Amino acid sequence: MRYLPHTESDRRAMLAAIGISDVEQLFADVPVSARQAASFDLPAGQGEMAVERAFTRMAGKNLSAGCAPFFIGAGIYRHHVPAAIDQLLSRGEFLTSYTPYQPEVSQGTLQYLFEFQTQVALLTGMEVANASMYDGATACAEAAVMAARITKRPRVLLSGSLHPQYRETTETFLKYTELEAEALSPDPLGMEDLIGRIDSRTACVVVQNPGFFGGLQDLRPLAEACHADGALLMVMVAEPVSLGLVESPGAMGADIVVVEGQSLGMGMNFGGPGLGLFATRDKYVRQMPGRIVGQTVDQDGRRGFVLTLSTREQHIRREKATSNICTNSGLCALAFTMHLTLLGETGLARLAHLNHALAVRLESKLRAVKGIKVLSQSYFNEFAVTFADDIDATAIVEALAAKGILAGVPAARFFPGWPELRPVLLLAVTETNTEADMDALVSALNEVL
Amino acid sequence: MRYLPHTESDRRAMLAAIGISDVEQLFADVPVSARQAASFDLPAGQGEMAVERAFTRMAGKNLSAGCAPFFIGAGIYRHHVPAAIDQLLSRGEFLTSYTPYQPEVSQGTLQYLFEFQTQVALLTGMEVANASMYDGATACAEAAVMAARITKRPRVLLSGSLHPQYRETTETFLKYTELEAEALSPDPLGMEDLIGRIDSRTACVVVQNPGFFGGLQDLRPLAEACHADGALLMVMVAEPVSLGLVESPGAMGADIVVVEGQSLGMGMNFGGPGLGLFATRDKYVRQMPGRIVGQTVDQDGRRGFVLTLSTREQHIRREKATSNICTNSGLCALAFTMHLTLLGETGLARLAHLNHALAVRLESKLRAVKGIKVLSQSYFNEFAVTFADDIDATAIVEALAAKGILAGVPAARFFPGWPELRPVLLLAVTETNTEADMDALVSALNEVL
Amino acid sequence: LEEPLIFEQSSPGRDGIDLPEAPPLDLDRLGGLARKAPIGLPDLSEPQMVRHYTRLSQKNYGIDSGFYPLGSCTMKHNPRLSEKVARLPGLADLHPFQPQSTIQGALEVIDLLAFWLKGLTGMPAVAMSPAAGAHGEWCGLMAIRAYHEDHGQGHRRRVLVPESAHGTNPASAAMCGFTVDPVPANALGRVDVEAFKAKLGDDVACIMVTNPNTCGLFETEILEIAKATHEAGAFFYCDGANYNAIVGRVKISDLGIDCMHINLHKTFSTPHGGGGPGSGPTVLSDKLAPYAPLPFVVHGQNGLKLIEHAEEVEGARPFGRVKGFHGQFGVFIRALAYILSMGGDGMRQASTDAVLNANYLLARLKDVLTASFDGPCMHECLFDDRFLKDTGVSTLDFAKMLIDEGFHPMTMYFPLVVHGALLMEPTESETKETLDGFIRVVLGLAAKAKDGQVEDFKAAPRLTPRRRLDETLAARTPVLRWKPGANSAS
Amino acid sequence: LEEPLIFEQSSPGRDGIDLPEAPPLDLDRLGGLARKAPIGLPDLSEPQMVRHYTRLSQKNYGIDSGFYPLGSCTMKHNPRLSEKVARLPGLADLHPFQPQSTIQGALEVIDLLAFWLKGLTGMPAVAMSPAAGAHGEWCGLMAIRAYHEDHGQGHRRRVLVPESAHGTNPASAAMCGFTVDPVPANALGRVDVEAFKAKLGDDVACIMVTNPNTCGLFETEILEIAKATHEAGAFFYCDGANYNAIVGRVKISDLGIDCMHINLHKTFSTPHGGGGPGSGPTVLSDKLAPYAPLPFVVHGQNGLKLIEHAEEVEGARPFGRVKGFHGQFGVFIRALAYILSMGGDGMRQASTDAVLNANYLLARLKDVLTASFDGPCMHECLFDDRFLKDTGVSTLDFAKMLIDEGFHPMTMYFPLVVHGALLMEPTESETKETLDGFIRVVLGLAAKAKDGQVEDFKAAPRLTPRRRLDETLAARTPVLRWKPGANSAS
Repeated sequence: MRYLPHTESDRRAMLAAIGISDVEQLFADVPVSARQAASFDLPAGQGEMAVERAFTRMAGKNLSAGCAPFFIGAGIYRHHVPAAIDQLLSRGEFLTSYTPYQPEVSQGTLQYLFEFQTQVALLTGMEVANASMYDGATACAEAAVMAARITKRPRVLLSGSLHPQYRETTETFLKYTELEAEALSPDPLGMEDLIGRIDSRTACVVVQNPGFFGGLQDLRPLAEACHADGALLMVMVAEPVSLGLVESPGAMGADIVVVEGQSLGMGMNFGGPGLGLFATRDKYVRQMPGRIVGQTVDQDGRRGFVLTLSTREQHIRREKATSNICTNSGLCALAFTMHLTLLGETGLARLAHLNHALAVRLESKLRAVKGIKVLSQSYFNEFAVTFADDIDATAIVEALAAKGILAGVPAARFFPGWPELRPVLLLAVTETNTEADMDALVSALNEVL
Repeated sequence: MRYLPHTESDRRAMLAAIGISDVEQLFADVPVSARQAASFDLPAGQGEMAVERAFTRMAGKNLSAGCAPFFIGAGIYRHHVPAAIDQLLSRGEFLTSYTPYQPEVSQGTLQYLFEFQTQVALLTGMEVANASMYDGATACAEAAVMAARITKRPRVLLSGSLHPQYRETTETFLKYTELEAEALSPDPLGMEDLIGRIDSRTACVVVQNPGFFGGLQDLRPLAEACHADGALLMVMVAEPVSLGLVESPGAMGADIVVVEGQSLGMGMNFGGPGLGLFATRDKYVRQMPGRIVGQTVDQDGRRGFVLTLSTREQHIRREKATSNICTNSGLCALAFTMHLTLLGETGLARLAHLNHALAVRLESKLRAVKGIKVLSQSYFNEFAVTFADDIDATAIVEALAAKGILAGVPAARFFPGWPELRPVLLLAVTETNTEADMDALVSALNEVL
Repeated sequence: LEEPLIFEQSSPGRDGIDLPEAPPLDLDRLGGLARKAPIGLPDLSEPQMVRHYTRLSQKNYGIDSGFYPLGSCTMKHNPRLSEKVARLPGLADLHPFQPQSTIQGALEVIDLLAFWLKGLTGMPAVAMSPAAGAHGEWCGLMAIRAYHEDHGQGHRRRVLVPESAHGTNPASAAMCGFTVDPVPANALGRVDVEAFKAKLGDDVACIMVTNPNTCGLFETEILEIAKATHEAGAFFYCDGANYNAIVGRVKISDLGIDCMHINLHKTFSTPHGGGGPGSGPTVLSDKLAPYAPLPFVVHGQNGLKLIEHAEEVEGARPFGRVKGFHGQFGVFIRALAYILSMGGDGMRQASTDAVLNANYLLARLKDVLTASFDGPCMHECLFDDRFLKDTGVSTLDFAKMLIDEGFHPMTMYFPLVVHGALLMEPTESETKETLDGFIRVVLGLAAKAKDGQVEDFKAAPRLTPRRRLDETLAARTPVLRWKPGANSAS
Repeated sequence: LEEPLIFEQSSPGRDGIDLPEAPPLDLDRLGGLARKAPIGLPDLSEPQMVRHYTRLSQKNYGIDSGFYPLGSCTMKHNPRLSEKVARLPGLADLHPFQPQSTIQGALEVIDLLAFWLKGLTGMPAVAMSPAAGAHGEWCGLMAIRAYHEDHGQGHRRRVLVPESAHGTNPASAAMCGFTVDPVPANALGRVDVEAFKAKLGDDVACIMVTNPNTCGLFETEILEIAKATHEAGAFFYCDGANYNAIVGRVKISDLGIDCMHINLHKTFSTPHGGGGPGSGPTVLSDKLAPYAPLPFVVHGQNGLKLIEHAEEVEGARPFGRVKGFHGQFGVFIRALAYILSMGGDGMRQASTDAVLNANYLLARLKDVLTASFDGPCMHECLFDDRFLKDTGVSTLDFAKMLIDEGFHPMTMYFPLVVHGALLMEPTESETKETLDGFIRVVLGLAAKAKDGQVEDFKAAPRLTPRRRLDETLAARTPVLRWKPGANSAS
């Protein structure tokens, strides 16, 4: 077996050194009734060729995004990932290293995480960021818990602009705690009144910008209202590329910002792994969950980096820890920071501009399609449209998939109990969309409508 | 431009340091008449996405081997390359390094080449090998020249078993020298009489084993005849996997062995780059072309490796050099040695066994097809078949390609002037061929015959 | 070689990526929210970026660099085949919200991995979506709580946790509204069963046991523990961090366990990547299965079906959703590639070799280092610092000295049940020759420590890009990001 | 860290690859030639293999590791996009002998690259198949010889080659049956035109000039040279090794050149890979074009057509075939990816920046190091060892000292026309900051040498995996392979 180096003679020599004759003796502590290997009925191992064939076969059953005009977003965005990223990320020293607990042999990981933290703080307009969370959804939930801890208030108000799966994750996190989640209805038109619901029990208001239905919102009035009432404003960003063009949550008064970072560096991977970015104000840093890297000096006085502020963490605080998180998303954070390093200030602005301009272009093309109405007044690279009331967007999407076009996500997928959302469709556009893609979509829509 | 780091302000600062105002002044030595940049009419640069799309489009116009039952060989063999090889080979320290002229910072390259040389010597049954040549064809030509140099005789006898493109390359190399190439006719049945043609002007006899038409030959009588007459026996191996099962040329008395190494580690790449392996007896080492790595010690007495015996090389001997070769195929040699390291003695024997057994299996299946006759009496993983006299194997191959089957190479592709070879087809089988592939071939042949 | 921060390598206007021309910017659709100030990101070219991350990587140590006998986290060979298949466009370039007809192969990956996890553990169900071990732990506890709530046992809020547990165990319990009640260990390094039984009661929701435990020992009385737990109406949660020791040999279901998370990145060899991403699927007993979180895959009439809402399946009572989208798909592929490569037979050999290697280390080292418990151990072996007594050398010093010898240090000061712990997990990937080299060095260092060469230890490591770093300074004066002019390089 | 040879890591029976079961071995078809004795190859597992090559790589220095100002060979950034597209299965997994209808895209790659090479050089034809620069050189000379033979000028066997030429130039000429007649340089580092003209005669087949030449200088009188050559009935061969200096700015056809090889791995940035593979397409004038070797691609009625036999094309008089199959296709893809990325505009900027960088180095260093010729230089700048006079420090010592500072040494002792040459080619990939850092170190070392710290230089390098190696021993007692028991590790 190619991953197992021992030969039988190695094994015999080692058993002799241990002073036993049969390896089974090492498993003497296992209850006899649980030592029935014979009860396993599992296939035997296979060589690379066979395993590759198995995956190629499974891959062949999917319609991959590269083989279709593609307009799906709703929290996962298809961006072009430069080739250098994956090749550098695959270096064994990154790929096969552990959490950087031994800083002397982990300065690579620690330095890129320090750079990552800085980029995240800059992007979000905040003062400090951690070394990443599992994904945007769990980061969102952890942020809500953190806000409650800071304000010592129990009520978390979730905007209808929030991605429904982030909402559900947050609700689940709070389910058996002393905190309460209160979620507003889905809000494709951006009409909800959050300010009116803030009260003295409100720990935080959680909004997403751009919203789940695409809309952009000036958060300053909301931030003021939160702060006036002693609550925190927590902003979720599902598409970090938007931050190259849109005012940062920090600049609009957010207290905690979390981002799903998948858009940069990683590809879609069927939605996982993701990358949670987490940023806040300096004053809340000791309440922040997750790992943090800090700068220090070594024995010879040279700048170096270490994991720090671990007094918040589960291995020291145990049940009093601010969260149970033990891993971050190191490799995804590396992909993100590499992509952002390549883009830089100049490139991110250009990429964001390009995304927005192409979305505007698709919108204008769709306005010419009979039977479609654009719902979003403002947006970055994703917007909601609606068909006539009696039309099921899910059926439209299925019909287009049959034509080889991946045409967006029907809102009903997330809100089965909301009949008024049945005709609503979310469409995303990125730099990967060509003019030909858009024309194919428009012409297919004209056919099926 | 992403590969060019200078900003305009960098350029201005550098011009100022040089003491000029316009970069054009640096090109003052170029004749004015040749400074007409305007006469270029070439497309502008493109981003990664656009370049990737261009290649994806071109790739889409090919039928790649992975998408078809595949039986083509004739010097390039489709073997499964383990994933670790390409990923390690892509490490920048291997990929972006130069020829190891500075041994202190090139021990990686030098050590793997030393290991490679040892593997090649072992595989071929010879005493010493060099650090690789461009490919099997040029290695074959260089070996012929080397034999003439050693024997001080002009005549090179090329067997009909030799790959026709190796023969042509060798003839070209000798074309304007004082040496003569004498090539025998293509020999699908292994009937040629080489021994009878050896004379006192013969520098070497060049044979291929397995031969171009697949046949295996006991080279001992030929080696004896050569040596009796003062000529050298030079053996070409086009499929190194065969050496896991077949007696090595060295064991049969060869004086120089060259191998096309593409089969291990590299994939097909439309036939290039290849990898020439070159091995000989110790006594001829100073006549051997190409780079050689040798063991030595460093200043502190530790084992290390350097390029050595460079007194044979062009940068010292200039027109008296044994060849003009300045590069080897470093990265291809790395791929080859990595694959062979993974295989080892055990794995290479198994792989060779599997190849041969599958070829025997296809042969037995083809024997049941009406209108096909197997020509090869013996073979490793490739054999020749013939259709009826009036059938054009090229037409059969085209017809099968239209059915999505890549069915082998018609001999006529190489020997357009030999009508008796029109119905002959070469078929190769490797570990990548499944039972289903073979059955698809057989059933398609039954349809078109 | 020093490598500056990216912020110190910027020249504004440099391109690292060339983008196509965009149509003119139309601000109408931005709702007046166009960004006004620059962000402050550095501009680098592609050659700079490639060199930066190459150099950073060279300051790291991975399994590929050398022996990594960490302990408490399995650091074994990460196959490159897994990396290759995870990048097949037909698997990598898929969106989680494509119509289900276009992602049947992706659902098959999830379903096939679930088949293996169930087959190996003997458990009837598995929740696939947790993103990491601790997340899976919490997922299991949430299912337990949901079960109790659903059965009028909402008052069961106490969780029994051995003292040697990973810190995530109590933290996860707290996140479910549970209180933690520690259970002491006995002299053999196992759960003190009598003390444990005494703590059972009708307010106990579950026990959380790591098995093999954090001392590298199999809980010999596990069946007794399970029986008492079940009789008390509680569930048996097992922390699966050490599953590598028994995978393919022992079925979890045969141990009376109701629920266990599996770290795919440990047992099934997906890369740790400097701290993630991981994946922590959680196997569940029949009782707990209906409470598994959304989403999950079922076999439907038209192939596989991804269930995203409870209403779609009769009898499903999911406790909620634990993360966005459908789980760590990229990690699933890698784990499944490993599993298909190893097969049932290979996995059994792997756990056997892992345990053999650990016992070999134990046998060869225990006369010089002080073994905390008698063997046999499972996949890791535990020493404490008695052998360093009066030498002036600490566990930390000893570990740092190994770095200069080319080895990654073992886990230090964990578990807490022994003093100055050195926990070593060689894994099944290592050759006898590598272990012998390590043993030679460790014995040599022990002799050196006893020989009074304490200064050498205090100065270690010497050959690393950085020597010992001042962690106190870092925590006392946190510098958590670069700021212009504030982070000098030396 | 020491890394043993693979032969020292073997344990017979270890697997690095798992193969499917084979049917029983049938010896009938082996012609009695089954191998009898074992080969002697070592058996390693996959984890060992991955670690072995990772560790070996860590003993290497590449462009990705740091500044590599080699000179005489262009070591610029190798884009990773090129690596990615070269691995597309539709390009990589193709056999050269597939039916032509199934490889139209592959032929398009070759044809499109040829289009660019012709467009950039202004030349009407290009022979694509040479495998490297020297191979392309020989290919060009073969075409020249074939032309002369074909035109009753077979007696033209003398080739004029400047003294500063690369060693491959005379070697290639010799392989075509030519004799080499050296041409001296003038005080300005260029061809001495009068001496050159004096050597012309009706037995001269061609001249071989490197331009820019090996001193990094443009041959200012190149038009005069070309004119005289043509008037003498000879051809003008240009060694294109230094094409990087003028690509996108100067058309070769405007210089009167008949024939030039192009090192794709230099000018078009395909990886050097520790010594290859390279690729050396050779552009040809109208006169030489019919003599281009087989195979080549033409535009046919049913798309692109690969010509493998002379008879297929009227007027073709190929001098033969230079290698197996159809050229360095894998290298073609990478070069084309670079070319499409840069475009005509990017290439012009690249050569401009390459020359700017070299002149910046020259300007900043020439007051301390001794510049061999006045500027402006082209893409590389040349110094000699006069500045080290009486210091006891040699060019070699100086270069080795740079290694410990994190730089790859420049080319030393070449070209031979100056004493103790130091030839530096910074390339266009490097930032001003990197050049400034290099300049600071070089000036510091020069001061140190003049300050008499010669011992430091003699002991350099100190920080490398190996220090200076005994090349004399290697050549005097050649140990060219491992043998059991014969190659001790220290």
